[in-house]
Amino acid sequence: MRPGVLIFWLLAVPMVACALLVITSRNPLRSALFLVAHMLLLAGMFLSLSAQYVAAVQVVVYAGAIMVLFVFVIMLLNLGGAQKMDAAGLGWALGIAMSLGLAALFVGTGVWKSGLHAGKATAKTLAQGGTAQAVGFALFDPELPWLFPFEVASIVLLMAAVGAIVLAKRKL
Amino acid sequence: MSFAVPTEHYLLLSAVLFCIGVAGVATKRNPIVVFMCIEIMLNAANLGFVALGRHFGDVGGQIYTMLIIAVAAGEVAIGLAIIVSLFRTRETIDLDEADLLKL
Amino acid sequence: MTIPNISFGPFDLVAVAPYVALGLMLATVLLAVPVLTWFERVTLGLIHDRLGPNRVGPRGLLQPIADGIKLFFKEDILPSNVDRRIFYLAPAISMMPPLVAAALIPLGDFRVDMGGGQTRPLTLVAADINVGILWVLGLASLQVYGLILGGWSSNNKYSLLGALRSSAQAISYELALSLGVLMAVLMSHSMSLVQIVQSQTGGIMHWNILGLFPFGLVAAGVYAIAAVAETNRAPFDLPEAESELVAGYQTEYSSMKFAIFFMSEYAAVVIGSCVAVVLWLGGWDPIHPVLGFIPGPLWFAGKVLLLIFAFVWVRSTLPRFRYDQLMRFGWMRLLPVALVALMLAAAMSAYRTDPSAGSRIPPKPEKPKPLMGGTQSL
Amino acid sequence: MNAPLQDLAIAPIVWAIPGLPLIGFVLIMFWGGGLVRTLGDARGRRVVGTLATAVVLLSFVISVFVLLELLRLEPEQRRAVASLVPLMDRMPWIEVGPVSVQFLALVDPLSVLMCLIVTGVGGLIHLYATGYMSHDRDYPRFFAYFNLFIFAMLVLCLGESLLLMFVGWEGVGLCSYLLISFWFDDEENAKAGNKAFIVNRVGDVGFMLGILASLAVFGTLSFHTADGRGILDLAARGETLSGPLTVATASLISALLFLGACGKSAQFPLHIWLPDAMAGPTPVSALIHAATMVTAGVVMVTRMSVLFAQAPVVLLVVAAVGLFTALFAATIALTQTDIKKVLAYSTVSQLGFMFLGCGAGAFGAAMFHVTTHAFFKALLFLGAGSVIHGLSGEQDMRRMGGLGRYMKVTYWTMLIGWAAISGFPGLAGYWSKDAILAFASGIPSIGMFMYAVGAFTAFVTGFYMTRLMAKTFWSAPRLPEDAHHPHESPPSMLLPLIILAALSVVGGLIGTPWGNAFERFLEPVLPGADMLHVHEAIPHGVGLALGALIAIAAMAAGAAAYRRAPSAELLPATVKATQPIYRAAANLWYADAAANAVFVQGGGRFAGFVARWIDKGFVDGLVNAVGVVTAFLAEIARGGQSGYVRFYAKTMIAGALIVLAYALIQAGMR
Repeated sequence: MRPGVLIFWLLAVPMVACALLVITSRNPLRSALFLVAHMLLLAGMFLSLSAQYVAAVQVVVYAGAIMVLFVFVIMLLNLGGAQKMDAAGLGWALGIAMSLGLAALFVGTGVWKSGLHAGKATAKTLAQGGTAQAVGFALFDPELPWLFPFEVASIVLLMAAVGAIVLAKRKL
Repeated sequence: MSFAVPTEHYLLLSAVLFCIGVAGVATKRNPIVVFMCIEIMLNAANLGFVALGRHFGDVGGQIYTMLIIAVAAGEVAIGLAIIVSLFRTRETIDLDEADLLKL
Repeated sequence: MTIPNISFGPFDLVAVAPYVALGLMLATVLLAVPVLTWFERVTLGLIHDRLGPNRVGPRGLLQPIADGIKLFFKEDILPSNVDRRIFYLAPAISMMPPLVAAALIPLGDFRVDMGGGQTRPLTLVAADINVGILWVLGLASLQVYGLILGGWSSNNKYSLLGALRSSAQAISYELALSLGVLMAVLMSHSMSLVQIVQSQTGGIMHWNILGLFPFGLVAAGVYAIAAVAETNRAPFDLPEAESELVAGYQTEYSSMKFAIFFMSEYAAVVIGSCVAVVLWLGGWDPIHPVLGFIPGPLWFAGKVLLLIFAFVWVRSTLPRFRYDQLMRFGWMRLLPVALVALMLAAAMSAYRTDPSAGSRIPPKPEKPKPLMGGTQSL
Repeated sequence: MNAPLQDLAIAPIVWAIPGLPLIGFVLIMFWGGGLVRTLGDARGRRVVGTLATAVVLLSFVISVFVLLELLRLEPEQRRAVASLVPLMDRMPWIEVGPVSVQFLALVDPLSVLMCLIVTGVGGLIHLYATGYMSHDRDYPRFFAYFNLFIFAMLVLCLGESLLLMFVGWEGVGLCSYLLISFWFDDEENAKAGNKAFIVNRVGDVGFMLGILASLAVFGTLSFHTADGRGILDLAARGETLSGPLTVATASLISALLFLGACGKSAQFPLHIWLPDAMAGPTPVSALIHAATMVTAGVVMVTRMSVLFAQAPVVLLVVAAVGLFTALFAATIALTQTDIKKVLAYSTVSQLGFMFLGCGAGAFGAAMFHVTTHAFFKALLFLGAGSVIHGLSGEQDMRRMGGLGRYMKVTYWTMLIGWAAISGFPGLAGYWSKDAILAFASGIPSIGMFMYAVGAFTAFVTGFYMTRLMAKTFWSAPRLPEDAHHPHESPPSMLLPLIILAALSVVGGLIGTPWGNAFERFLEPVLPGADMLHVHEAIPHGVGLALGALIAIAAMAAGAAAYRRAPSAELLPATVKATQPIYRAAANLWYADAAANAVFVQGGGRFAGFVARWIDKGFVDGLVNAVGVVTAFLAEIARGGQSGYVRFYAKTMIAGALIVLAYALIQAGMR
């Protein structure tokens, strides 16, 4: 087994395990912690895909900010104790069935293989890959379509910030 | 050009994670956990984007991922604010208790 | 500074340098607790005009050893109704980020004489990642998990309050911290810690703290304040404020688990100082090229010590913030200042960038350059 | 007739002719009230009134310059277009397929003449209104409407296409409505405004259909285009968009347009709104219902005269309707006791004369009468307004009398107006009325009959005007005891009276049969002699002599009759109550009653039928059925709205699953 494949499995198996633990834990805080672990592993996966910048952003934003927010709210609302908050009976079975159905679709149609025959990546693009410089140049290249979504994302963030304040503030 | 790890591996992993997220969204009653499951789904999509970006030698996949992360940050801010205010008014965040939309 | 190459069979100096750097940094971080407790107490004594430790050993030098022994042999209490796994995990989590970040800190660079008139550059760093500073930020933001989880799992209201405070404080000051770091990136045009230091070569006038004057100074100040807050040191030590919350998140901890929390705090101080030196004070660069005969790592250590002294100095001088003051200061003062400074500095930088004079911004690459860092081999 | 469009040096400021009143409207409408409040009542009103008058008079000055510019050209070259939007060459308004309407003004003798009348007489009436309305509480609103009216009327006159003309046409209709019901606190006024608006709509339908028919036939709405494919260009050459212009086509379009003209110019049977329109303030009556708006029909017919000239039957109908209306309204005017009503029916009658002229093919004479009528009817209305003002609002002639000694200026100017409208030799009305009658006599086969009826109508005109003068000024005072002491009006009201009196005296001299400068000026816009054979069956001299004779006879007979009746009542009350012809005339020949019975009540019954059976039974049934079915379906679907977020999420996922399954299986099959 080549080292790359070995690393892939070393990351993938814990990732799936963490994801499963997220949805099976009774305790939301446990779920959150497993999700953090999941995200750190995903950052590692990004690194193995030579997307260093995105990996770093994943750690900073997801693991460092978003998940801290989650944990903060869980503690703020004091939801730590295991509460019986899972669907029971038919609803639970239905959810699982949907998930399995989706998985069956993915696997059965083999769609993940379609259209992958011609990889265009070369050693050059791979090496250029995910440096902040490469991503930045692509992001702000007027010939590429990313500039507008980038600006829109900033507006979305602004609206989210304002909205969160309006929603959470008791008295404005 | 062959890679050490075939892109299909990543896509399959992404699909599996996505299905796990779907299962969580469909079965959980705690909105915070539902949120986390949505994050799992988003992350699965991110993984697919980055893997395909590498496969096609296009940095766009990574930019997509960053945009998703930005939007997810906003979504979490709003969603958690909603949950906090929900808790304030109803003293619980059980999704099945929040049924005012019912006729 | 050129040094001769030394070979140990298949390993030459270039090959072992990363391990040397990692060893040095790990040793520094781990030894920080004993040394710094003594240093801090002596300094506090001096500043407060009192004696400080003076019983165990000469000038109290053996005091940390005594403390360590005491902590080792104390009873390890596990309170009832705690979430045991998380309770045990929390100190470890809090210790992890500084240790990982230690691998990113560059300590100096040399030229190695390969013989035959050839020299090779050698940087004393464990891992030079092209987005290294982002990793430092990411690790800094992870550190708060240790505090939060410790506080939450203790099943104690003071601990929980401390944990809540620490998470809110971490989120709030992380923004200012990142903006301060971004300013350094703006000035050095790189996210690699090594390149940031190399861009400041040439004496104090080239250091980022005086770059884009006065915005470098402002950003360094913002970074310093945010770093103090991130490490939960006085005057931002609200998560453990003993006069309000007993001891905050660590109330229920005892023995070695307490010691590890203690260690992680000092480790964070050391790492924060190291990063500050890298970002603002030119890393291993001598204050003037004339003094270049002193090895770079010594310069680096000197600057870090200076900053640690500043940490202690601030702690001994300033009273603790009230919680609302902390939040208001973070969001209403620090963040706007950092934002405005960043915008003005960016404008100034763009204005000063004269294309004909040879910009430091690298041109858009036509041909891909080989990637730095070690991941493309996968 | 087919001269190319000229470039006019003055074209860049033509926009200001309608633009200035529009600016005045906007300023006064939005800031007039505030101005009055901030500057104080007296000063604020002075500023508003001055502004409103100044913009109109400035428009008049510009119109004069345009006229001078036009006169420098050869007669057949006097046709140009100019942008109605400042600083723009031509601003498109509607561009649909081949149809293109632009904000352009057509500058030719007809439009310039109308601009001069509208701004000149209009400016004088503005000046008059500053005095007349000085005590009204809605002073700024009045002048805003007044300026808006002038703007709309100028657009009507200047508009380069039928559609732009229609904009002005509807604009004056709107302003008329606003001004008739200006004192809308009184329900009668509001009703009168409604009546005017609604009756006008009937005519507007005809006009609109005429516009559409023109568009269909000629493929354009412009009168003249640079490439000679405008409506009038084509019609003058007897062409249409495809093939030659037939008499039937010309008749259809001109008949529809004439229906529109009937509505706006109060011709039988659409005349019923005009007398009711006297509910508005007197300056409104003078400006809108005597001098300008009601002549719009005549202007339109004259503008389209090339088309009318090719529809002889329609021309005959126009003449007949005009003549009938003239006589019909004149007899009603004999019996009215409200001073403004008399003048209103007199206006209807005079408009009938104008259409008689149009029908006879003498469009120039008709326009000449429009001009002179604008002078003396405005004068008469303003004089009547002065009387009403002096009597603090009294309009009933039975409570007037002997006013000549209280208001001397008003009296003398009214006297001139009386002589002018009656056709006293040498005055304005004499020349124009007799020109029309002379041409009417030339109508084939029935010309002499028309002339005779017209002459009789002229006699009646002289008589009822004498009656008005006698009842108002000459007879013994019959003012109520508690009435205010009659007083003369302020100078701002008298100055327009004097100017208009002077115009009434000399205004006719531009169109004497010997040196008819007026018709020569208008000639380029009128159909040529090859198209329309107009002649006078009666020689000039005989016609003029007969006209003078009739006028003097009517005035003398009236004066003599009323001299012997100091109470100013010729017929005893018993006769008035029983004599059927008198009663019919006093009851407006039952035209209003008939219209009321047929249209208002009959229409009401029809609407009631529709409401009960078609609307309630059929339409509501359909609507209710839709509602019931929807409610039924909703009852089924409401089960899905459980309020459980998770249920919604699951539904969404299930839907996504189905879509995804479909897409994936499709992709897999390919």
